[in-house]
Amino acid sequence: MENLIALLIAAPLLGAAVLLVGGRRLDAVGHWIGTLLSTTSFVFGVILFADLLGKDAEHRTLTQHLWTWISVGSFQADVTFRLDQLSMTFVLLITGVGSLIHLYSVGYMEHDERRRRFFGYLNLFLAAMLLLVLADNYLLLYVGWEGVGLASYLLIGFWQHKPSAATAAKKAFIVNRVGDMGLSIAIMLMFTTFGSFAFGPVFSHVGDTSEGKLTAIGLMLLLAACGKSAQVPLQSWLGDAMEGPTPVSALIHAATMVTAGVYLIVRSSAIFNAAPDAQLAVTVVGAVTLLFGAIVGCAKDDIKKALAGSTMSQIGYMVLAAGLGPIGYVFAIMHLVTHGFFKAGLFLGAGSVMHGMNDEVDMRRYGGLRKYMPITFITFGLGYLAIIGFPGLSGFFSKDKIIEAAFAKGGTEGWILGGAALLGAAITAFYMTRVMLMTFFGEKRWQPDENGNEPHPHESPKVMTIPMVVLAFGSVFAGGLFSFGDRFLDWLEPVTGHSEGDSPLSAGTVTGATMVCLLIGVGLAYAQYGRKPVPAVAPRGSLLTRAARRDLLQDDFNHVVLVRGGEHLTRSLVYVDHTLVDGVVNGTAATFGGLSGRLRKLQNGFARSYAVSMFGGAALLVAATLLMRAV
Amino acid sequence: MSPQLAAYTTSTGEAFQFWVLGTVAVIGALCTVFMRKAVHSALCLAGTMIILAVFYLANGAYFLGIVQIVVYTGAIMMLFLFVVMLVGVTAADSLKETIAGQRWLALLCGVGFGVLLFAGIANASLKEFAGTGKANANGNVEGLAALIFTKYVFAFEITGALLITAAVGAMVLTHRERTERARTQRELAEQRVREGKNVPPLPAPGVYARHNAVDIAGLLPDGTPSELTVSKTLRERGQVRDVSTEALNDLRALEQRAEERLERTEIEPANLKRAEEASK
Amino acid sequence: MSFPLLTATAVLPAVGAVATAAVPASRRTAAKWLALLVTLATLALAIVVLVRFDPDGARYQLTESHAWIKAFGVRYELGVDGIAVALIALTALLMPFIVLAGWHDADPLETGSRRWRPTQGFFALILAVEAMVIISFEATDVFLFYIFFEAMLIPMYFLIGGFGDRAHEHGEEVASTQRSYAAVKFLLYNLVGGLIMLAAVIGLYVVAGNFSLQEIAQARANGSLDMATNTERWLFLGFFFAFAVKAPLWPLHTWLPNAMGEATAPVAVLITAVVDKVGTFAMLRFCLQLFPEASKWATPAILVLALISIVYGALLAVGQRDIKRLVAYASISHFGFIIMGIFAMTTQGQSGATLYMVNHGISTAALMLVAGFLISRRGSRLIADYGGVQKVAPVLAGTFLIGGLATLSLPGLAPFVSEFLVLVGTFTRYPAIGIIATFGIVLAALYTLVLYQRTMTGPVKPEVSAMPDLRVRELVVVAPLVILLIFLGVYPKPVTDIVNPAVKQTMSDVHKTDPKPSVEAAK
Amino acid sequence: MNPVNYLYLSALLFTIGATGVLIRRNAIVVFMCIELMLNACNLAFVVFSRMHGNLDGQIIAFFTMVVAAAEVVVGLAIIVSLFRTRHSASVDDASLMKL
Repeated sequence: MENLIALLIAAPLLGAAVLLVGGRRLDAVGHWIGTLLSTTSFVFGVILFADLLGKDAEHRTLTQHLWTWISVGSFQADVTFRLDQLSMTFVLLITGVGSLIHLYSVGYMEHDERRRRFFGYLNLFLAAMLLLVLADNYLLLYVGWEGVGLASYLLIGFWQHKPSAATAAKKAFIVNRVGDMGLSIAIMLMFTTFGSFAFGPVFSHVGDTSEGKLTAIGLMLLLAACGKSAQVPLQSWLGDAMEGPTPVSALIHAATMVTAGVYLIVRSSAIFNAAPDAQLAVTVVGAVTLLFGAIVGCAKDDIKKALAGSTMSQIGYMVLAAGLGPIGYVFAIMHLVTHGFFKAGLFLGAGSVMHGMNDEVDMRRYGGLRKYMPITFITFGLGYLAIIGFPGLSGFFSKDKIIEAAFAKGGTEGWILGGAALLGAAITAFYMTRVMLMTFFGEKRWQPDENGNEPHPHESPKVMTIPMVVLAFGSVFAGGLFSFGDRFLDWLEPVTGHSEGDSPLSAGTVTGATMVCLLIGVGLAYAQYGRKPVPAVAPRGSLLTRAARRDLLQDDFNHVVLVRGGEHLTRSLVYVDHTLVDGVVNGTAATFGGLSGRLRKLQNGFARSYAVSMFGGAALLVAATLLMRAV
Repeated sequence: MSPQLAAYTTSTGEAFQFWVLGTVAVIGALCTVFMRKAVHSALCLAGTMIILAVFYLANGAYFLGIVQIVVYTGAIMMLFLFVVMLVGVTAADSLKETIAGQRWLALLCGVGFGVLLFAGIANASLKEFAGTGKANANGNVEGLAALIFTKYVFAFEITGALLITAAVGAMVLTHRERTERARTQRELAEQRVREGKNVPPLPAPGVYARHNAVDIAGLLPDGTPSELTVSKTLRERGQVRDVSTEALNDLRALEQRAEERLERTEIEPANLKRAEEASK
Repeated sequence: MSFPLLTATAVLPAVGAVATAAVPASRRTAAKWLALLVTLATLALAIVVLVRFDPDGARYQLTESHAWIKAFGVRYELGVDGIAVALIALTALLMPFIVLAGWHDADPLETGSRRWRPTQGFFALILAVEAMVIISFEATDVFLFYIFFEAMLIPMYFLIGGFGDRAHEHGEEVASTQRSYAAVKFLLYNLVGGLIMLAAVIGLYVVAGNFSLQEIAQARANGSLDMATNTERWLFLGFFFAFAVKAPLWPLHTWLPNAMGEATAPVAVLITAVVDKVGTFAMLRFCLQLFPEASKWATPAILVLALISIVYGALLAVGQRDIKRLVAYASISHFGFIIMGIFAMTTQGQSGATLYMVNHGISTAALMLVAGFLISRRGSRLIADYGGVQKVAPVLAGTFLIGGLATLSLPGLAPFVSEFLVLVGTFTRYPAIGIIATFGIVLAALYTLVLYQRTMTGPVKPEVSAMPDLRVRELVVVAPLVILLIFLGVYPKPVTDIVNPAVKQTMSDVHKTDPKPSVEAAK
Repeated sequence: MNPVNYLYLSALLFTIGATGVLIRRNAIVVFMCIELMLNACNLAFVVFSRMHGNLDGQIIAFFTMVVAAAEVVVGLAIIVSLFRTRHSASVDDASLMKL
């Protein structure tokens, strides 16, 4: 059964290779090849899942060693896969949602002449993401880590004839690289500390080393997670990443890749458990991001960017949970999975709306769409209810648990974190209601574009709606399915461990508070966007709104400090290289040139002049000889 | 003679000879260097060489003494004179130095070198002179021949080859290969007509009452000498004699004499000047 | 006596060079094919060397030794260890691609250039460089090595100065003044380095009494040859200076951007992927073995310089407007990594550095040759003259991207393995330097992606709209390199297996052992 | 008188000749000065021969004469052809080596 693990990765990898190398011949069938191989991988995943379920909880870890990758001295890196409950969860999420989005893309990208390439990139992403979650050591994980970064780069910049897309792609990659730097430093630290960076040896030796080292490793892992999961301060790329086609936003920038940071932290639970300072940093990052993303989400008029802000915020929840330690790991992953369903569903819905609206993304030009695209409305609506934590739907179960866990952290920290999480829930309700109302309710606000083409909103084809429906089912039922009987907890506990914290508040109180927050959020949004018509042009807004529209000025900061500063630095270095470093050399050359120019004058071309010097030389020789004899 | 040659000191006769002829030789050498005309230099050098021949004889090198006179003074110096004639016997060089500092540097080096040589010779403290008496016992020529044809036979053969090479080299250097057919008189005439230059024969050199030679330029109607009238070779050597002013000078002298005779005191230079200007 | 395999490997291209040069100018194509055949035959010989080499056998294998200049004890001594074998294989491997990529570069008919260029001379010079580089890798006699280390400059000078992109001025084709400047600069820099090294070589002879690397290294190891501390340091500096110029290390690097910018792309590859490797190789082979104590003494300074090279080269690459100069500065950054790996004095560092030399050769070749194909289509080296090429020539853009990704050390491609090894190797001994060097990977992403974005993406510029995609010949050049990049990225074992024993030897030469992990050390 | 005086004379003549070479511009006179230097050498050789009591010095002087003859032939030929092309026998005019 172990041998199937490699096939999980091999199937999409083969797809990517065939589609990208195959050339135009495959244009006609390329998308189906991609979808087929992705589904194949899902099927393998299901088979393996069934196999794991059939074993005891203690024996649910499969490993497969393929070959020794790098072996230099004591530095040993193997290509070994490890399939345990945690990776299994991810495998199913990735291949399942991935396959659905493949299917959706068949319709969404129908008119794009480079569709085959798109599917090639999607398959490449699947392979890399699977490698990330299946790796048995950090270095192999790093390969997947950068692999998804590459796929993300290629897909964000898929419409690279648009300069904005190309820039966004580059930005995403480079910001991610900063995070990757953290991961590589973490690996190096592990190597110097433990002499290995495979999961087994590292986790088993955590107790033998100092807390300081573990904290350092933990912080570096957190930096990596911040980059990949768009957490403050490395969150700036995610909004721009919406330049990619919507299925990409759904798959990579909502459901799977951006959650890799959470996976990394949960996977490294052994390290974080032993490094409380690092854990605290994780929770702080999570809490800040969940508010940050939520505030940004409130101000955006671009439907995808609003959803991107939401993603950031929801991942903030997960990171917060992961930072709480054993109290929160399971819920972080659970929220991750349910989020995968409803956020992917929301994005696909947004894509469907855009598909029907001539790729318009400004919500101020939507309105009243529920009549035109009923299926999209219903599926989007279910996703909406799930994300705001409507009781009984997926988001309710997972988010509620996280808020509880935050309070359960105990002490002042617990109160602050829990409060932030609650506030986040209220804001989530606000901005999601805003999105819902502006898109599907109210009067129609669309206008003809400059070419006079008025959009004719219409429902999307089946190939797109089916995945949306499936995801909507997931959004509704997944949470309940996981929670009843603590199925998910039991499933993951052997890997992540679990402990109940002592919450100062009872579970009921927290749920009640969450509900109140939810109602406040929805009510405020309804008051502002449901009761009165939405202006077609955004009002100037308060200072906070304006800042939030600009991603709370983070981009401006980056631009002024990093981009401008960097440009000045490189420009002055180019100057220095030219004038100073090269100048020293050229100056030396010029000095010798000048000197020889002057010495050259001695060579006046007159034979007699040369004869004098010869004669003088002969005289000197005679003198020298005589002197030597005299001495 | 041989006992004398073997001594530290020479006979008084030889000393007398040395001091007299040595002085002359040095003067000759100096004249060689400082005479303005090459032909004078050559003659001074020939004199010095003859004196050196005498010194050879005095030092027991009889063969060399004779060879010096025959080969050097007789053949080589004559060759020099030929070339001097070819280049222009009357041409006098300016002794003005054109390269900055050359003369002083040359003198400095020369004096310095000379002092060093003298110091070297003095330092060598040469006291013992074996004399050539024994070596010349069988005759100087026989002695030389014995050495040349035994010990130095290869060098001798090689010098033979060198001489032949030199002779061939001199021929090659001075021989000018005609690369095109010599143009006939008719062709030259046709060319002159075509170019419209010098269609009639070139003007004859100046023929005057007191001068009648090919190196004197004929005067143009305005009184200026015309270079065209003198042979090209002389022109290149710069040996054109200009007598155009002589006539004027003669005229002036004549006038002056006439005035003296006529006892006129006032001379009018203005008139003369005007005449000079007109001639230019 | 067995067949002199090493001599044959070096002599074959040398003979080929002479033969190619002798082809009459009217038969240019024959000269090209001859050159290609010679490089392929050399590759075959190199493969034989590779097969015959036993990684676990003696340190130097396939040795040859003949007296040469008896008066000075100079011997014609050849021998290869794992590091040399890997680099010989790299050189022999890249050469056919360089020849193929430069197929039309020196052909006046094909380039449309009106300036006369001796086609066969171009290929003869390339072959001559190959011969000299190979024998430099093989020589175990310091003097023999020195001769070819220096002689290499002559053909390189002509390759840089004589052949380059066409320069235009007021629409007229002109001789590029920049090019001769670059060639002279290359020559002078390397000559100065070489002359200083010559002094050190003579000094070494005075101290040691012979030129044999093996004898001296052995004598140093068993203590029978004692050098005064200062003598050793001066000699070390003399050797190191020459290698640092060739490598090149900051601040001796400024010749490289000029040379690579002005030379044709294949020659630029020849410079950075092949010739410069002799410098880093020689640091490993000569500096460390002959002067172990001085090497350790100089390590901190060299590491700082290497670190500056890494960051500085990358920052300058970001600021470049010229594609080829950008690659040149990127190479400076990469050479910083290599030198850092060598002087980190850890197994990972040195194995990584050797692997880096191989991988950098392949990745730079891929990137630079594709860049050369791009430049030959548009006739401009300026980044700003391109845009939207991806839409017009997707295969070209794709291979360019892969080359770029290799340059930024994307995991899965070969350079990642070596870069990570170097970083780990450095980090274990010098954590601060390792961390700062890691910034290099962010900067690498920046310059690579900026280059890709500005040239390949965005709206299609009218000048590039008719640009043809890669031709068959060009694909034949690029595809194997790309495959190799992926293969060595996934399975670098064939190279590390050959290199590791040699590195172990070098480590024992300098009496250094890897630091133990703190968990073990605590026990 | 000590025969060494001949050597002093030889040195003096040699120096005069050398100085002449340096300060005269006429190629023919320069040549003559060279001959003077050669002759001064010959004198020294002859005196050496007397000093050592063998004839080797004279032999050398003899060879010098032969070489001098050859040299004069070629040298004068050069001067002639120089004069022919440049219309001047001045050594300063042949200064094309100058940049």
